[in-house]
Amino acid sequence: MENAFLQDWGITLMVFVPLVGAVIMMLLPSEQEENHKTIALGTSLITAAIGFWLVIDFYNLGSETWSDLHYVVDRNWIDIVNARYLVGIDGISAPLIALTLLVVPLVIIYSWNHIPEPGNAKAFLILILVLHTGMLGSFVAQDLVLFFVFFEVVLLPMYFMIGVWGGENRLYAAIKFFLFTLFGSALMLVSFLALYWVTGSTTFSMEGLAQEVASRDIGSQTQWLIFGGMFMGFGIKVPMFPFHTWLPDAHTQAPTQGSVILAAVLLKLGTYGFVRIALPILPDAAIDWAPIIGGLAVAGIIYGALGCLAQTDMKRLIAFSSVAHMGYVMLGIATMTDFGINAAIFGMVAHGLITGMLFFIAGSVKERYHTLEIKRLGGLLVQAPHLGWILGFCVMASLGLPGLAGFWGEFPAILAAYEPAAGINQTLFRVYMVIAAIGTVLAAAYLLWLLQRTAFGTPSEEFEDDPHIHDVVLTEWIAWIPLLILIVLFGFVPGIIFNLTDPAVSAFLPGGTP
Amino acid sequence: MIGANLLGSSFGGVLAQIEQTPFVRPHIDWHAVAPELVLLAGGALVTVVDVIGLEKVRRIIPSLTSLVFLAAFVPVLTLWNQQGDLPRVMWDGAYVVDNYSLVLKGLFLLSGYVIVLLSTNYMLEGDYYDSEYYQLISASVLGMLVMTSARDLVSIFVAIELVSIPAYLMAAWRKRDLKSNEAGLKYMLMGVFASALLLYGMSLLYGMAASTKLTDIAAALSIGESKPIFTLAIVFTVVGFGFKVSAVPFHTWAPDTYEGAPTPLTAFLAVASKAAGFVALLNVVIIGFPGQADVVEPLMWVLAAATMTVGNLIAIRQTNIVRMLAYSGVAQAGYMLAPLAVFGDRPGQATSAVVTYLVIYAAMNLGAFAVVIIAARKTGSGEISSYGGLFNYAPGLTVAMTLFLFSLAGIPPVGGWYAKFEIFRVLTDGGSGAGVSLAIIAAVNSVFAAFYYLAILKQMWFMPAPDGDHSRISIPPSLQAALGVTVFVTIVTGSVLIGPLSDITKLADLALP
Amino acid sequence: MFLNQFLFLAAILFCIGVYGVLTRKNGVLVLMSIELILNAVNINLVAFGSFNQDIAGQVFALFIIAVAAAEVGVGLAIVLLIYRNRRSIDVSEADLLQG
Amino acid sequence: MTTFLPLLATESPVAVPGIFEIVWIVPAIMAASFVAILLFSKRLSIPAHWIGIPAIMASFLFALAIAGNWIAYVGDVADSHDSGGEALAFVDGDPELAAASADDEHGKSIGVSCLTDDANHADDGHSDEESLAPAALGFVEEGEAPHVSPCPVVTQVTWFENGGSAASGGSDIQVGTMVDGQSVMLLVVVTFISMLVHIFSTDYVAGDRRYTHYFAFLSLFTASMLFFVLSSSTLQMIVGWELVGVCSFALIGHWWEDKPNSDAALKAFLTNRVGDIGLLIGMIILYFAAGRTFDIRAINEAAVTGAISQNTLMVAALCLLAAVMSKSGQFILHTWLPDAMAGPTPVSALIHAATMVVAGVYLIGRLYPVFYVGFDIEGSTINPLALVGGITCVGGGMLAFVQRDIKKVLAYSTVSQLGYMVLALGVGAYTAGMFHLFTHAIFKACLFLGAGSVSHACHHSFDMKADMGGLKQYMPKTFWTFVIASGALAGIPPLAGFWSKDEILVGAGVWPGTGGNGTYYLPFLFGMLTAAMTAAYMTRVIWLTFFGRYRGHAHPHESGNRITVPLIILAVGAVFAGFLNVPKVLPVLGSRIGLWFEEMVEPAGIATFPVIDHGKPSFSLAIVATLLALGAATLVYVYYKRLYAKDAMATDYTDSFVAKNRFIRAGHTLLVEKYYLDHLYTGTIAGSTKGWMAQAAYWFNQNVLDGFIDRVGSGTTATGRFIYKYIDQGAIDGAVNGSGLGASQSGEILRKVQSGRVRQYASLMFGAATVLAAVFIIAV
Repeated sequence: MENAFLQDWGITLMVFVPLVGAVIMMLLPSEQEENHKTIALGTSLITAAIGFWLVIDFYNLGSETWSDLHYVVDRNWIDIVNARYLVGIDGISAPLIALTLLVVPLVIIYSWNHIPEPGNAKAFLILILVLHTGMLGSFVAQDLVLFFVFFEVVLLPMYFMIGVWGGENRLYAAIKFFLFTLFGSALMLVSFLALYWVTGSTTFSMEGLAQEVASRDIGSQTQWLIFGGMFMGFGIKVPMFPFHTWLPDAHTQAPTQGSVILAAVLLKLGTYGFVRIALPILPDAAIDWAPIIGGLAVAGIIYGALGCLAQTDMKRLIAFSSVAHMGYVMLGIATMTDFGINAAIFGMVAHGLITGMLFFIAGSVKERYHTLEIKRLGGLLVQAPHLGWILGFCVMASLGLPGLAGFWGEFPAILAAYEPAAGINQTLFRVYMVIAAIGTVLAAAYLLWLLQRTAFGTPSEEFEDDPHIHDVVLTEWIAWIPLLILIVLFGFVPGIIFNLTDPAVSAFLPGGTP
Repeated sequence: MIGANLLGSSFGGVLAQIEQTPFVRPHIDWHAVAPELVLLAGGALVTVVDVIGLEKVRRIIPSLTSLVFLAAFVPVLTLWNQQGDLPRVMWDGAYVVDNYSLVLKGLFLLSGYVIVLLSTNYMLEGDYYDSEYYQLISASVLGMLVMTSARDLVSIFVAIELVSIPAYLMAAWRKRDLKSNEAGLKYMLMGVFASALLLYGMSLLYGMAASTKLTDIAAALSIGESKPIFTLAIVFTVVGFGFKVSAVPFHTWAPDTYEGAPTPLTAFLAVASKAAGFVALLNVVIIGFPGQADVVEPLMWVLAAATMTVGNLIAIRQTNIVRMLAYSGVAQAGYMLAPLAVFGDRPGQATSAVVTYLVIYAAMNLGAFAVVIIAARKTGSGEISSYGGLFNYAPGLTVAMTLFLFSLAGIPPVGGWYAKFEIFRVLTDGGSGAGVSLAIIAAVNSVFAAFYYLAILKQMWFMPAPDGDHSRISIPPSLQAALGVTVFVTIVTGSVLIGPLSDITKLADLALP
Repeated sequence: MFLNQFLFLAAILFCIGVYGVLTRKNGVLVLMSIELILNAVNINLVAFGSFNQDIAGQVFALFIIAVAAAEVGVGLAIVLLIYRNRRSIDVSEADLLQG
Repeated sequence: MTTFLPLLATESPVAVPGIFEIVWIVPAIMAASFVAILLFSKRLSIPAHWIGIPAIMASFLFALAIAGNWIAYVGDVADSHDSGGEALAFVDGDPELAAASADDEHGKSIGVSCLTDDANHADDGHSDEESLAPAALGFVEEGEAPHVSPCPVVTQVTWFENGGSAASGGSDIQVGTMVDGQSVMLLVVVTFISMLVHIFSTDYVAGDRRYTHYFAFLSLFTASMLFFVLSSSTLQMIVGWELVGVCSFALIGHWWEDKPNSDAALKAFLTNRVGDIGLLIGMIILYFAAGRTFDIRAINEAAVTGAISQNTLMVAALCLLAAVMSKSGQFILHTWLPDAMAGPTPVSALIHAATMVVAGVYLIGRLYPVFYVGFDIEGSTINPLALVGGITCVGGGMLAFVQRDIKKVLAYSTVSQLGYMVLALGVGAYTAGMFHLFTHAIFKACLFLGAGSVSHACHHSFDMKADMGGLKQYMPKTFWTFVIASGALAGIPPLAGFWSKDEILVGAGVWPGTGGNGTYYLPFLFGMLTAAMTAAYMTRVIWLTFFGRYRGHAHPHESGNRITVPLIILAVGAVFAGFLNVPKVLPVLGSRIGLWFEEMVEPAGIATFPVIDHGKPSFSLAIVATLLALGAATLVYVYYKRLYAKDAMATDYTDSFVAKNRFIRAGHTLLVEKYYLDHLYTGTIAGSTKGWMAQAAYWFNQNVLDGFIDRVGSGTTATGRFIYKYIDQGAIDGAVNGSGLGASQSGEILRKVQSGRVRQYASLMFGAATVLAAVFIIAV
């Protein structure tokens, strides 16, 4: 049984504690930087404490109940549209919530001595906390309107993070990010409403809508269109090829912390939306869309990799690699099989950890060298051996080395493509499988190339005697070690996530294992 | 033209009729008109105090006026509290106090209160007559209160003129400023002209229905077919209100007047006066024209689509923030007009959508103007470029403005999204082609709108201060209060209080016969 | 008497008024043209009221006369203000505010 | 047709040694060692080898214990079969049925299923039932004592669940260990060689910049390799496969300050990745074909029993072959292996000669039924496996001739020998392939370490012509061990390589009277050719390095004990390892030892392995092959002796193409030195191969293959750049930016309407009202 306190208050507290912290910080003058950092970290740790208590309590409920929603709170919210404050956790959201709970405190720790230009720790940390609420809220929301609201809450702080604390081209990137995402969410909202009207539903709850769709005879054309709207909304967030162009700019220009959060959590909102909303509610349309999604996914894999090969900037390369990695996630989703979707969720977590780490490293490199231009770097291993080895490790993880977390997002997705769910063109998906497998080679190529150019070799004359270049410092260690450990842990014990997600995934798939 | 075979009767007959009917004082529900009376008395009090005290009382006049508004709010609450007695009907249905009118009365009183807060320092620090200004505001708000209850062409007309005429004067308040003069002139000329057109339409309506009461007009128009004269009457009437709500192509006065008029008055025009126009439009359309939905709906569709599109497109090119807000207000009016394009099937829903929008729009737009007024205290400029670096020296103000702009752009969790959501809901409900197409136009427009809101955000957050001056802005208490109220309302209407808000604005009662 | 005749008269007055509003540059004349439209309205109302045996039309007309007086009063005040500052009452010269 | 006999051997239970369930400890020790070195070595100033060497020694001892247990276990199972098994071979006591099944077509039955019992294994680790041997019985071949093997002993736990737990119809993905002959064999080989390399390295890389890292990665590599070797599922194999790859990457690039080293590392990793596409897809195909399982036994059994169609198996096998080609350096994916010599020499010995590169061969053996059935090895004359192996062994051998870098010669030799192993498996000579893997590991490690020792003495140069020569007298221990190992490699009896090579040639089934699975003419020819070439190029290496006069500028000296002792141990191994598997017809040894290795390693009588034929040894073949090798060696020896007689200090007696051209232009004068060289070349097999053929092959290798890969690499990058520049930043972005611009411009046009003139405003208002009224009057 769920802990009674958690049942009533767990999720709500977890979601809104960061906001309370943000309000407290607002009331303090911005000169007290240390206090702000302490409050922000404290808040995120309290949130993490509540959240992990929830997740652990959830874990202890036993695998047979992981497919159900737990800690459900169902309160009136906007009666007039039947939107409710309906939140809960199940096996699909639990890993992502845990990921968010982990990443945010680490980002705040990293911020301790890495507040990007132009400073103002207060505002920066407040934004992170607001983001925290938005992200957690999105993962727990079980009502489409509530989901939409949280989904949008995430948009603003990130916009400002990029725009205020970003790189040289931050304005362009911020606005591009904003417009793209806004466009996507507008279409998404339209589909939500369409779904609501078409089914004649009296609820916006995801579960309720899924039942409505299943019990009514809704034209396949209509379903297809509604799914299309969601596809655009989530697809832009993922981002899927060819809607990805905002991502490299946003990632590149964002401050390190922003990039990390963006990569680790925000992109997951899109894929999570597919798994949580689009697929369970409109399974038939999903089958129809699968070839398109799969096709764009593998296109993204190859395209992202080619894009990476053309990059001269380290951070931009990492950003582009996200396109490829999310391609695997989407391929897994497109197969509509348990293996594929489990892989997709694993891929989300793994990508969050690994690419998050890579962005941390890029940030630290930038801080030391004041440039991320690959051809000016080199010899990182000589000047900052630990940083170099960590980069090597993350590169290996990112290219999907078995034994590290990245592999479990890729291989099962490729495997699932061999035999997608009934009703999906098998031959086509086998072609996708081969292309996706070729993508792993390209991934290795660009990542190792990156490693070779930055870490190996000897430092260029420019930086040879630069006293600023130092090895990993304490706050970096604290922020990174948990991520590094988890990358290895999930690599060798993938069951931690797979077993958690599997019951929930199997539960919504049509007919379980195809 | 009405059939030529109809013979007019002599004036004598009419007079005879009057003589035959002894005058009976109509029943007056004093409680029901208490808000208006309190405001009237308060306005008179302000005048008297001003006349007696002159310079000595100059500083207390704003406070006094705001107290008057709050005092008038009390009977609104008591009326709301006695839900059982609603609707309170007077003068044979010409004057009705129901939930709809109470919500709007509350809105107007609070908007008036905030406007007074916004005006206080502006008027004190400028070289203007200020006491009269507050008396005029009281008068204008009184007109608005009347408007909410007016269910008769005459009272609607009187109310709308009561709203407008003081506003003409206030627009030209800075009397040695050519721009202010021009603002007043344009507003006045266009307003009077629009009133004339409106009246012409009204006179035709009266001719059709032989009554000035909206319910009678509705009955006369509900003959199942459309006559050219109906259409003419409807179009001219709508043009008159279209002017007040600054619908395209009757919006032309708005940007010029907004820019030239004193900024607090601009806020007043953009929010309260526009809302009054919408109230009038709602009253007439929802109650009076349901029988002619075939004409009114397409008309509204065209106006809504044109208004939101043109407003947004021009707003993109603006460099002056007040002008931009003016055009943004035009676009916002387009969203508010949209539900009327599908009002025929679900008048109640359309009404509550518009009212919801009005409430949230009032909060966010007044807030935005508050920021503009505050910022102008330092920069002395209305150019968007002067907002550069605001985040560096006034972070709180920047965040507040950000909230307002996001709300205007319709991004959760601040209020605006819910307002838009309601509009979309009305439009897509039932899935009629007209509704859905308008919803799509509205959605596309939302993206356009983001462009210019972002332009302001960009200046505030990302750009350096143009003159490098990073001294702090001092915000006087009255403006702080205004900002606080609007921020609070903007936030809660989009998040925690959506439920109560939707309960309050679930106002189907206007649509009831 | 025929209603049509009154309506026709009103329509003519309306058109003259509109023409005046649209073509006159002189602010006072514009206001006067508007008065013409209002008078057209008044004729309409009274005619309809009489035709329909209803008093409201005449009452409405009285209200219009009163309100029109206020409007014109305010209007003239503003025109005067313009004249003071610009030494001209040509409304088409007032184009500081545009775009 | 083969049929399946559902035989259960519960009557004569043989207890499974408990140690088989804890073999995971072996890789775990090495993994712990890796972590410990990484964490503590620098911080606590413990020399890395103080952690690494005890760990690897413990692993080795453990591996020996396992091997001992396995040997005993095989014996027990065989005994139990001998005592009571035969009756059981006949279902329901009906001898005719068994006879019939034994007779049909090839006279073979499939053997006992290994799956049923091991279900118990997974469920419950300690019940009595579980420890019953799946003592297998089954196939009886006329006239031969039945060779019966135990089933692989599998211990696994659920790694993760998919589609619900196995109980509810989903598939559990298992991870665990699989102990059988093949894995035990490699377990011993890996720990043994690794141990020697550890010891060798303490001297060889002493004082290196990254001594700690070096040992850490040695540990990690060993752990990964053992993890791979002990895999019980194909998924686990993929994990191990890639982990060894990454260790190889790290160790090739050990001196990453120099770009060529990191280039080599990248090349190795990327080439392997290309092969990995095949690995992934092949494993995926097998996963689905075998009914959603990664279990190696299940896949093998499905392949053997015909549950998977031959076509599917062929596709899967072809995919896996790509993986084998990259990892085990088969043509055309071998090019990374010579470059991999950029790493420290002990690493070359351990990873790029003895262990990791045989992973591909091991993979074939692990999934032998897939290849055997998929490629239809039985009764055929050629198949992809044998062909690839054949081309590789000849091609690699030829290339070895033109190298002047001693490690490169050995690298190409490794390529060639790996080809030999693949060839062996391709012709159906499973045991021969595995045995060659075993012996090769020992003598090739010895050769590499020997080369390391030589280079250690010569200022870390590997150039045989410029910096070596005459080292015989300076470093006798190195010399003798090197010669012994070379002899083993060249297949000179009675050294180890002779026995394994001989079995492969026998297995090809071409030589009269050998039998075998088919008649593989071409592979046989390649095999014979390679035998001769191997002897020739090894003689060249020995001559250039140890004979003649010292041509370098250092002061060569014998290496220390930590280097020579491992060499000696390996040399001893190179002498005696071959006796583990000798033809039974051989006097003395034949009856004492006989096919001991085969019995221990090759499964028989169980359904996870195909029933294969064994060739009969032939003295004549052995003699011919040996003479061929000796002849080639002698020719080369004589040639070099004469060549260097002219000028013992010449560092550049070129074997090059240019020299050959000059010979052609100048005419047939035997007295001119270079003439003499070319004449000798043309006059011998070695010469001709060393001439244009090898050069052409090398040119092809360096220019066409490498060039192709370079071209592909630069081509892809260019494509990427193009797409990025024009499509990504141009079209897609452009569309988005364009729509914004469009909106903005239309705003500008509309703005003109706002002229500021009130009369125009009024006109607009009235005009609009009129138009609207007109439109609606007409339209409605």
